[in-house]
Amino acid sequence: MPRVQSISSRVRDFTGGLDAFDVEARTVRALIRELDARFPGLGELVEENMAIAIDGEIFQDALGASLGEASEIVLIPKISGG
Amino acid sequence: MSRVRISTIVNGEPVEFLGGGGQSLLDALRDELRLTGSKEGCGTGDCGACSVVVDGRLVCSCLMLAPEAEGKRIETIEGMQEGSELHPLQRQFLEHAALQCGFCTPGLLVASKALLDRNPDPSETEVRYWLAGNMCRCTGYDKVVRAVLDAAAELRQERPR
Amino acid sequence: MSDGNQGGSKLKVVGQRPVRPDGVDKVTGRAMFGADFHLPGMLTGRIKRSPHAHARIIRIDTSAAEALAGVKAVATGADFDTGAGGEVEAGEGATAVKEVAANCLAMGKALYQGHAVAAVAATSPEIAAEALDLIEVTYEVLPHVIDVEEAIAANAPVLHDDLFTTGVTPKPAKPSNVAVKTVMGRGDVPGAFAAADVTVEGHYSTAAVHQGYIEPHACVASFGADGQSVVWCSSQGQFLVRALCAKILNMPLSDIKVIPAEIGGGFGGKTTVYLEPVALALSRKCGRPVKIVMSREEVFLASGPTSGAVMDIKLAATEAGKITAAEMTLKYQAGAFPGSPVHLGCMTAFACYDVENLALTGYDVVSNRPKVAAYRAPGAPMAAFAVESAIDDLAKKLGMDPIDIRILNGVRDGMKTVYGATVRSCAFVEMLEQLKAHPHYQTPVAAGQARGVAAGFWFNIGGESSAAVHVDEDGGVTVVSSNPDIGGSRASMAMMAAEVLGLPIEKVRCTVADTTSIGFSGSTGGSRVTFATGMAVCQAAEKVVVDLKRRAAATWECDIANVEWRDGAAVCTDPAKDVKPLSMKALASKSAKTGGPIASEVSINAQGAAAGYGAHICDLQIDRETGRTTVVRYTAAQDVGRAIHPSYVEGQLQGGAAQGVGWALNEEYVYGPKGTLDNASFLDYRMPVASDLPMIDTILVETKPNPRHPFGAKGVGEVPIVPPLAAVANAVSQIVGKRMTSLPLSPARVLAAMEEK
Amino acid sequence: MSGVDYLSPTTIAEAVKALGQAGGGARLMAGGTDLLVQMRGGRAKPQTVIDIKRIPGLMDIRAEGGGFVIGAATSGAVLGEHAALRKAWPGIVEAANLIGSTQVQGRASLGGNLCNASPAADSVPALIAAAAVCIVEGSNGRREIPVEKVQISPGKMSLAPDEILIAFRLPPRPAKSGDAYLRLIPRTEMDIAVVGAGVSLTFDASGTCMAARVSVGAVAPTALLVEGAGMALVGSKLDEGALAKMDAAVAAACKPISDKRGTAEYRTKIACVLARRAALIARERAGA
Repeated sequence: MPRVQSISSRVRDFTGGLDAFDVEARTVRALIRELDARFPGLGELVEENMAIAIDGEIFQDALGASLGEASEIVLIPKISGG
Repeated sequence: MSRVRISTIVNGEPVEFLGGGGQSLLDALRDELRLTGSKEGCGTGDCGACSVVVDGRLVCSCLMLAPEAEGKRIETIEGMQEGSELHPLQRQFLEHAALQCGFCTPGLLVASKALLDRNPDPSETEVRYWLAGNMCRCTGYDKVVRAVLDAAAELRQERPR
Repeated sequence: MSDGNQGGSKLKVVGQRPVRPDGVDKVTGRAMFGADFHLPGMLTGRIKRSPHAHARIIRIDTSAAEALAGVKAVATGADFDTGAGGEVEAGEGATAVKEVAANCLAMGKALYQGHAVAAVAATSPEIAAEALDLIEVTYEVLPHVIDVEEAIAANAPVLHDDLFTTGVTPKPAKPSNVAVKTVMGRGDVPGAFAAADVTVEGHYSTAAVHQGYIEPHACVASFGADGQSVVWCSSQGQFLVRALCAKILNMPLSDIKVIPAEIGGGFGGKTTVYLEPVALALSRKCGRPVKIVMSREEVFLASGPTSGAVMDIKLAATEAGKITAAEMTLKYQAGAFPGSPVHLGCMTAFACYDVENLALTGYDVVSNRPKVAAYRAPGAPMAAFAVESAIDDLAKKLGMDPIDIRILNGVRDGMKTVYGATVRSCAFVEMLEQLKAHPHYQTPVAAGQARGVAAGFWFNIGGESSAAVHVDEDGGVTVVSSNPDIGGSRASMAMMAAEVLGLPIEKVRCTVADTTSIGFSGSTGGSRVTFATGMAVCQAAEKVVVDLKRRAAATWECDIANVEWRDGAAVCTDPAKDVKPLSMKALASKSAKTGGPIASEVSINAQGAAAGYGAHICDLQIDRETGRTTVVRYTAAQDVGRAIHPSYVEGQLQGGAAQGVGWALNEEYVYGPKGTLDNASFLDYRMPVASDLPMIDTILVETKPNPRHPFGAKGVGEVPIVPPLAAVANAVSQIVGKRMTSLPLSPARVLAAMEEK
Repeated sequence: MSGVDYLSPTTIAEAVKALGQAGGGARLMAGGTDLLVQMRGGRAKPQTVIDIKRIPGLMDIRAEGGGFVIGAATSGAVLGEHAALRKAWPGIVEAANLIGSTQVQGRASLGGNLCNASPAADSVPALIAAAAVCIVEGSNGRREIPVEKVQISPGKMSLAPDEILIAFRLPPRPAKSGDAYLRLIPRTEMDIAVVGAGVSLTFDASGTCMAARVSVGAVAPTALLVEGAGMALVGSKLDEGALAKMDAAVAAACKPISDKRGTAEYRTKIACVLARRAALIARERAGA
C-alpha cells in the first residue's frame, strides 16, 4: 500500500496531527478521492494547492501519474521562488 | 501654477518647453519632452539612474530644477548613439552582458561616458568610485566595470593621444 | 524531445555569448519600462498611506478630495470586490486573494506604516498630492509589534482576530500572530545526539532586507466602457497580474489584457501586485487611463522585503566530521499578513547535506511590517546562514578544512531529501572539488585577512509555460516568449530556438507577449524560465522542424523519413533523389504553396527541473579600530547543468553574490519606537555600490547537465544569494575571534564583538 | 512642487531683496542636492526657490590676501579641479569631494553643505579646522563670521532671515601646514557620515606642532571645534601622550545621539580614532 507522508502544516489540520499514513490507491486521482473520504477537504487541498513527490520526483501537477504498490508519496507545499 | 518657458539645447537640438517652477529636470525630460531613457530610481540622488550631463558636468537630473536648465546644454542617453552607430560604451556593455534588467543602464552609460571624456585611461578603482553613485542591483558591477575598461581601451586606440 | 540533452561539442549557438536581442533598446534608452508609458487623457494616481504601524480605520472621508477640481476618482478598499476570494500562485506559493487585496488597499485596519488606505486619480501630480491631503482618515491607534520574538509572546498585540495557528493540534482556542507551525524531519534525533562525538549549537538572526530593484513599481490601467481593460506594468508575470486584478475586482480574465513592460529588476519582489488593481479600480470609476508610480520611499515602506529570521540550531557529528543529526527552529517574519517562506527555509536548510536524523520546526509570524514578498531563493539564505555557520563551527572544532567537511557530508545522486525528493543529476561534490582546486582557494590567505566558505541550495522549478515560434516568409524566425525578460532570457530563448532550427542567432528574434497573444505561463521566478519556457521554445521549434521536413518531403516527393534537418536546411537522404538541400529561406518563401504559414505554439507543464547547488569563497579584511569590513576577493561556483548563455549565467552568480554581501554587511530595515521605518531610502538602506565590491570570479560547473531539459539547463538565478551570508560571516568570525550570529555585520556590531572578546 | 516660483537673481542685492520679500516662504538654492530631496519628501515646502548660482562670484575660487575666497555655490567638482586649492587645503577639498556621488559633486557646494545645517555635513569639520570664515550679506550689509558660529542646532542657523552666505574665506597658509578630513561610513561611498573629523596643523622646522585645530562632526547637534584637542597637540611632536590627550578631549566633547546611522557609544569611539588618523595624515602633508 502506498505510504503518504506530509510536511505541510495545512495537511496536519485535516488529519488531526497525522503526518504519515497508508492509502490504498494506484493513481493520484484515486489518492485524492481516498484522502477526501478519510479527511474531508484534504483531497481538494492537495489537488488545488499542493505539490506531490512520488518516489522522489516532485510533481506540481500529478493528476495523471500512477502509483506503485510501495510508492512513497510526500505532500509538500507548492514551491515557487523569486 | 507657475509654469515658465524654458529654452535649452538637448542632445544638440534647441528645445523649448513649459516647465513648472518646482519640477525636476528629470520630470521635464520625461513628461514634457518624452525622453524617457533617463529613469527615476529614487528621486533623491542616490541611485544615478537619472544621470545626464549639463554643460559638461555629470549630474542627477532628479536633483536639478527644470528652470535651471535655461540656456544650458543637456546630454541624455538618447543622444549617446552617434548617428546609426552605437557608442563604444554601448557596444561594450552589450558584448560584456553588462546589463540584466537594463533599468540602470542609461544612467551607467551616461556616467561612464562622462568619466572617459575626462579620464581616457581610468584604473578599475577609479571606475568603481566614479560609478559609486550609479546603483545596479542585477550585475554585482563586475561586467559593468570590465565593459567600461574595455571601452576606454577601445577609445584610446581610436583616438590616440 | 528529438535528441534530448544534446552534447556540448555539437552545439553551435548554445554556450556562445551573442548580444541579446533586446540589447540595443536597453543601451539607447528606447526600452519602455513600467513608468514610461503615456496615454492621451491619462491621469496621475497617488496613494494615501497609514502613518501608523497599527491602527483601526474608523472612517475615511473622501468628500473634500472628491470636490477638488481636477480629481476624477477616489478609491478605498470598499471598491474591491474579491468575491469568493480563493488563492493565486504568487512568488512564495499560494497566496490568499483577500489578503493581497487588503494589502493593496487596507480593509478595516492599517497593519503597518505605509499601508495603503486610499487612492486618488487627478489631472496632475500636484492636484493628486493635494487631494491626498484632503482625504481624512480617522484612526484608532493600536499597540504595535515589530520584532518576531515579541510578536510570538503571549501578551503581544494581535494583528488579525481571525488568525489561528495552522498545523497545531488541537486547533488553538485563541488567535495569535503565529500563522503557521511547520514541522518536518526524519530519523531519531535525540538518539543521534546522545550518540554524537561532537555537537555544536547556535542562536542566529538576520534582518529584514529588501530586494532593492532599481525600478519602483509602476503601472498604467485603462478600463473600457464595455469592461475590456488594458494594464501596462512591469511585473514578473503578466498572467499573475491579470489573475490578481480579475479576482480583486471581480472581472473576467478575458476582459483584462496585461501588457508586460520591460522590468527594471524584481528578484521576486514583483511576483505580486500593489498598484495594478488600484489603478484599474480608479480607471473603472472615471473611465480614463490612470498611471501610478511608487516613489522609492513607498517601495521600502509598502512593498517587498523578505523576512528577518531568528533561528536556533544544533548539529551532532562523528569525530570524522560526518553530521549525524540536526535540530533547527526557524521563526520568520511574514509582515502584516501570513506567508513567510519559513517552510522553504525548513526544506532547504539541509538540502546540500546527507543528514540521517533531522528535526525542523518553522514558525510563520505576522507583525506590523510590510507583507514580505519573494526574494531570490525565498527563505533559503537565512536558513543557510545558520546551517553554514554551524558547519563552520564543526569544521573548526574538528580541525577540518571547510570544503572537505562539506564534501564529506555533501549530497550525491540517489540520496533522499527531507521534503521527499530524491537527489539526481547533482554536481554538488564535483563543484566543491572544483572550488577547492580554484586559484582563489589555492592562494594562501593574505596577512590580516580571513577566508570564509559556504554552500547553498535551491529547488528550481518547472511548471506552466507557453512559447511560439513563427517563421517569417524570408526565413527569419520570431520566438514569442510568455515570460518577462528580467535578466536576458530573450537571449537564451532565441539561442535555444536557433540551435534547434540550425540557424545563426542573428536570424532569430525574441519578443515577450501580452496575455492575449500567447498561452498561459507562470511568472518569471523560481529560476524556471530557461528551463520551462525554454523547453516550450524547444518543443515549438522542433514542431517547426517537423513541419519543414514534411514540406521538403512533399516538394521532393519523397518519404519524410528520408529528410533530415541539418544546419538550417532540409537534406534528402534518399540516394535515389538527386536534389539540393532546401534552406529555411527557400522553404519559407514557398510556405503559401506548401500548406500556409509556418508557425507553432506549445504550452506545457514542464516536469523535471533539476536543483541547483552553489558554494562561495570570500576573502575580507576588517579595520580593527572601526569594525568596517572590506571584501577583497570573491569566487562563486555553481552547478548549472549547462549554461545556455554563459555571460548571463555568470551575471546571475555575480549579482546574487553582491546582494548576499549586502545582506551580510549593511542592509537592514531599521524601526523606531513607534514602529515606523527609519531608513526608507537608498541613502540609509545601504545596498552595495560599485566601490564596495571586488571583481566576482565565477566557476560554472557543467559536469551534470539536466537530462530532462533539451540542452541540460538547470535554473541558476536563485542559488547565488544563498551562500554569501555565511561565506562573509564565517570570514568575519575568524578575524573577530568569535562566532558572529547576527546580521548585518555592521561596523558597530563587529567592533563591539571585537572589544567584548 | 510646481506651485513653486523659481527665481534666479544675478546680483546679491536682488537676491537679498527677494529673500526679504518672501518673508520665510523662500529657500535659497545652491546645488540643490539637499533642498530638492527635502521638497520631494515634503519636509521643505517653499513658495519660492531663489537660485543663487547666476550671481557673479558665487561660483568661483579666487586667491585673495594670501588665502582663498570660495564662492558659496561652487561645486565640489570645481573645488576638486583647482590645483592650488588642493595643494593648500587638501583636507577641505577631500571633505567636499566626499559629499555624495560624482553626480552630486557636479552640484553640491560648501555653502549648501553648511546651510543645510546638518551635524553630519562632511565639509564643515574640515572648514572649522581650517579656521574658515563665512562672508554673509543681508539688508544690514556684509559681515564675516567663523564657520563654527553659523550652525546653532540641527536645521537652525545664526543668519538673519534675509542674510545670504556668499563665500568662504580661507586664511593664508604658513609653511609646514597640513589638513585632513576623514569620515566613517559603512559603505565606501554614498552614505552620510556616521562620524567625521577634520584636523589642521602647522609645525615648526623641528617638527613641533605650533598650531592645531580639531573639529568633529555627527557627534553633537552641530559640528564641534574641539579646542582642547587642538591644545593637546600644540607643543608636541604628535607623540602617543599628546594623541591620547587629544582622544580624551575629543571624547569629552562628543555628545552624540544613537540613531539609524550609529550608536552614541560607537560614534564617540570612532571620533577619537578618526581624529588621530586625520592628525597623522595632516602631519604627513605638512612635511613635518
